[in-house]
Amino acid sequence: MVLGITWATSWVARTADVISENRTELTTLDRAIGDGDHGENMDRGFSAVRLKLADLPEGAVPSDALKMVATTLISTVGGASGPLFGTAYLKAAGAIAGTSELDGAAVVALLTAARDGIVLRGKAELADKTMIDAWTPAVDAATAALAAGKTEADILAAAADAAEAGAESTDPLVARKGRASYLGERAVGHRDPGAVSSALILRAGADAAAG
Amino acid sequence: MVLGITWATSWVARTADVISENRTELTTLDRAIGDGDHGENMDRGFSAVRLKLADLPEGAVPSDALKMVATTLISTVGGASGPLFGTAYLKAAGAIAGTSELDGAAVVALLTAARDGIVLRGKAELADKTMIDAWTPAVDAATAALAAGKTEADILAAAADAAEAGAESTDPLVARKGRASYLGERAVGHRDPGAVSSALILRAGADAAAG
Amino acid sequence: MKKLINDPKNVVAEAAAGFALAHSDIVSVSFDPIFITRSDAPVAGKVAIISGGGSGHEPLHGGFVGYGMLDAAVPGPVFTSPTPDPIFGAIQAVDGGAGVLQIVKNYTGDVLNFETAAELAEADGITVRTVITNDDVAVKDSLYTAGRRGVAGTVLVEKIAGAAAQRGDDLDSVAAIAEKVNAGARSMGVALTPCVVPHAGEPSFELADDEIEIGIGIHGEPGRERIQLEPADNIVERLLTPILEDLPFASGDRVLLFVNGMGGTPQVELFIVFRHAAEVLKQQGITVARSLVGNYVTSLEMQGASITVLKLDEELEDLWDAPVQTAALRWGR
Amino acid sequence: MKKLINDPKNVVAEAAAGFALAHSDIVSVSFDPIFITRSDAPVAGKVAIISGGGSGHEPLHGGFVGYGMLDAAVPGPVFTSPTPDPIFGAIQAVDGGAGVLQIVKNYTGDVLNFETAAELAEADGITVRTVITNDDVAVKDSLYTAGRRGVAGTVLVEKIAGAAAQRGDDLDSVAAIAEKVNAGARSMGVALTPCVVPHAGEPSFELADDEIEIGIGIHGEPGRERIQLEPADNIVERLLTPILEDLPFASGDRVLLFVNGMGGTPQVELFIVFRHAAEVLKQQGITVARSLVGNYVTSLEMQGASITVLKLDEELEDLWDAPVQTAALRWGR
Ligand SMILES: Nc1ncnc2c1ncn2[C@@H]1O[C@H](COP(=O)(O)OP(=O)(O)O)[C@@H](O)[C@H]1O
Ligand SMILES: Nc1ncnc2c1ncn2[C@@H]1O[C@H](COP(=O)(O)OP(=O)(O)O)[C@@H](O)[C@H]1O
Ligand SMILES: [Mg+2]
Ligand SMILES: [Mg+2]
Ligand SMILES: [Mg+2]
Ligand SMILES: [Mg+2]
Repeated sequence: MVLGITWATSWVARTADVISENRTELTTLDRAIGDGDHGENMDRGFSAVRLKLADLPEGAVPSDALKMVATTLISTVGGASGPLFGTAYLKAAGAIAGTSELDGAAVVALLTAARDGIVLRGKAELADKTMIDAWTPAVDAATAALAAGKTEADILAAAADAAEAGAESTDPLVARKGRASYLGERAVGHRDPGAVSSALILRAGADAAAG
Repeated sequence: MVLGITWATSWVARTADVISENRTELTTLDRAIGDGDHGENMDRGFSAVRLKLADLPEGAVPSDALKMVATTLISTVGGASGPLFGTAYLKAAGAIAGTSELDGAAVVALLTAARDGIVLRGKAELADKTMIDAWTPAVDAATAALAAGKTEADILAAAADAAEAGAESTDPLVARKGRASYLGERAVGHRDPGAVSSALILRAGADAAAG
Repeated sequence: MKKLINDPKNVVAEAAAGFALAHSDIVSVSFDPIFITRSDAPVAGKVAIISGGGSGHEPLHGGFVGYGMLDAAVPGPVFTSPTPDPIFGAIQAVDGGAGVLQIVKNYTGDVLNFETAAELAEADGITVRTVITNDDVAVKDSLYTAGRRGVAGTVLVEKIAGAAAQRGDDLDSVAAIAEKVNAGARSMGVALTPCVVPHAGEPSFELADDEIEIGIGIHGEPGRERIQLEPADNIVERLLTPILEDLPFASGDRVLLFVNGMGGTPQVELFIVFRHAAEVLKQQGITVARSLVGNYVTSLEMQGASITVLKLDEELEDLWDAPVQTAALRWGR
Repeated sequence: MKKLINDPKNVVAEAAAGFALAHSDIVSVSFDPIFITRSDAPVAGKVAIISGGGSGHEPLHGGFVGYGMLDAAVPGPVFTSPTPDPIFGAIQAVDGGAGVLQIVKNYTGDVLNFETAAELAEADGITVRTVITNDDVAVKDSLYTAGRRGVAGTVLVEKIAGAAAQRGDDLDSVAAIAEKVNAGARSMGVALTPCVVPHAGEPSFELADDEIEIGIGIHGEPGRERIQLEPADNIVERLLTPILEDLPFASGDRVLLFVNGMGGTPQVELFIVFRHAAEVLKQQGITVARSLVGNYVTSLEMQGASITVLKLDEELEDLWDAPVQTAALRWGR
């Protein structure tokens, strides 16, 4: 399918669904190495997003949907993940501003801008045991898939696969950012909740493209 | 044996022993229908009493020992049982003041004065589910035994038996005095801790007389 | 049992020592026997007010010793009335020649021990009056029981009587005002969890994960009835209805609404309780003219709360507003 | 989960409503978005001080809004930073023309959301300065972590900076004093039990009956190490030693000793902790010139305590003693 507003809204709607389905799991992960509210935070945000989807004007383009997600998350999530994901969607929207149909290059630009936005706000590096450990592999995989001439759907699928692997890769790490960093060695063996929610978001994007 | 100072000090010492042996049981009973401190209160008092036994002067008579118990309990036990048992021992001492060897009549006078002292302070009646339910049957049994010409030891044994039966008789009662009275019907089925400690005290007196 | 203590036997003495160090500007503490007095006691010519009872209800009573409230507090062992000696010692330490008022919560042990102390003081030539508080509507008051218990309302009696004594009222007037506050105050509490008395080491009673005790006392005694956990608003109505019916409170009344924490309940929950209690009073045309929310009369770490409603008039409002400077209640100076 | 609440979603709003009713003389509360301001805000010409963060730490921060302390507090959901909107709303409501100081506890979420709010305010022409508190010595401070957490010491920063703003200091001076207090304060805490976040419904971590967490945070995060329960005096030394070594504090120093309850710990235990902490300081030649004991920065119903030591000088002592009139901290008026 072509990645237009239908895909964008479907991505957002599917994200809202998987986040609420995984709300308890995300909170449980956060209870282990954080403060046990990540699922609640994300679900509060994306429930608000779901309500606003309907208000998107006629002729809205993907960047309009992402911008709505950004401002809604910033004003409803709170915590660390609110500003981080909010900035991610804001920068992503900027990277594809106005475009009504995204090609592979636009998809890679969108993902790259999102990741860069998170780094800009949170200053995390790879292997700090944060959501970046899902986003950076996703961006790299998407870039490679684009170079290999894959379809938009395959590019998003590659990003989702890499994000999931990236989330798993946080298990053995000691955290250097966020609450988990207070735990030192005790964070080892636990998966970073923000990396898991990031992988859920990217998988929803791929599923939306797969139709 | 004749009931002189040896008997009196042995009674007090044995009481201190059984109270500390039964401390946990008394507290458990008080937890069910009171505030869970009766064993602690009594043990605090009689531990202090035990220490003071040694200070009894040469030539002390039974009333001196009971007076010492009275003042010590009043100044160490606190709670409801402190003033009540304190007054009991004070009145008991008064009833046998100066006597060096107690005959049966003196024993009955001692027990009666103790019981009257508790009523004077606490205003409890029979079947109010208090220590009085142990003391009044004990006084009656002792009086009967005296009339039947029993020995001092048998009089004390009769009092102890009756006190134990009296303590058991509190099980089905609703309390009308003390903390247990706040529970209404919920006190039914539980034994009154003060009645149990009273029976322990009287049994110790009989054992001391039995030699 | 999990507590920040050393030897359970030393809990009261060590806490008193810490209290003395932390609040040396307001109180002095005597250790043998243990009692807490205003650092400027005795105040010549002022009626002295003392209170006390078992420990484990902090800040009651030591936290209310100071200008405009209590002259002395006598802490007994946890949940056990103090003996007459420390009470008598406190009376002697604070008597300023105008007599001493004892404010005693209605428990047999407290009543008997303060009674004995009063006898010792009278024998010593000190005039002592005693006011017994019994604001707990959870307990039926009748000739056939020990009568209603004194609970959170005791704080209001101590604050208002303390202000009367501070402004110079004589012993009879201070006692009369204390009686008036007690007569106009009604309380009832709920427990979500029991508490653990240090020397007992076990919970004072058992509660299932979905059970609460309505009409709880402040000594870990079980309450009147055990029910399933309910939304806070329902619980508030279970506590408030018997309170309002008992006095009774009526439309047009001005009241002080006091939501008291039992010790282990977070402040957000106390304000959620206060919110609905105020709502209910408003619906009934009763004006909440003064309020108090916090842990003032506790049961160690027990989770739960009590609601107290006090009928006000101009005199009581003025005395409530009068300056007070204690560790736990302070305003106006 | 056993709590005196209605719908977990409404905990913060209903508690704010109760708080507004109980303390209408001191604060006003805005509900959409939720923030608490001094009832006389904005105070023209005075530097305004705001703070905030996740709820569940009450009385922090709402209990410290009032004369001589905070101009506004912004409570987020339980243990979750508020979003920029209510923070921005609070800034606009209290700005008196002399600029606004944000006192923010060092948690990524709080820092990022207050940062965004400050950007919005600056765009609106309001000068905003931010001071990040990070007094928790349990967390190693390094470039490779989010840095030390802001915990109980935050109350001392708010009181002292609040007094500086109240006496008329300008924004830079108030910010400098806040930085100075934060720089001189060190804290560490212990948990005996976890807490239960209402919307999670389960304990934030598990602790065996004989285990305690040393170096606990205030959001139900686990601490640095888990050890067997010990006598209070040993625990006090475990907390105090790293505190004293970190600054370091030295013989001859004058300090404020603050023993903070985590919410579910009875007052007697806090004073037992204070007693030994004061003893240890005395042995080291450090003078406890001021003290504070109570539940000020809590973690819902968590049982435990934290110790904070603040290095004092004449200016800080004067500002500490200056009048304050808030729901949770009040003296001098
Ligand atoms: N500096 C940072 N950079 C990137 N991601 C971060 C950073 N700090 C925290 N995170 C992410 O935020 C997640 C926690 O989000 P959440 O629980 O909603 O917020 P909070 O920690 O405030 O409760 C972590 O799992 C981590 O992935
Ligand atoms: N008015 C009374 N008359 C006689 N005995 C009483 C009275 N009130 C209480 N008691 C006795 O005191 C006992 C409780 O003693 P204790 O637990 O030591 O004191 P407290 O109730 O103050 O904790 C009860 O079991 C009962 O036997
Ligand atoms: Mg979290
Ligand atoms: Mg008892
Ligand atoms: Mg008792
Ligand atoms: Mg959080």
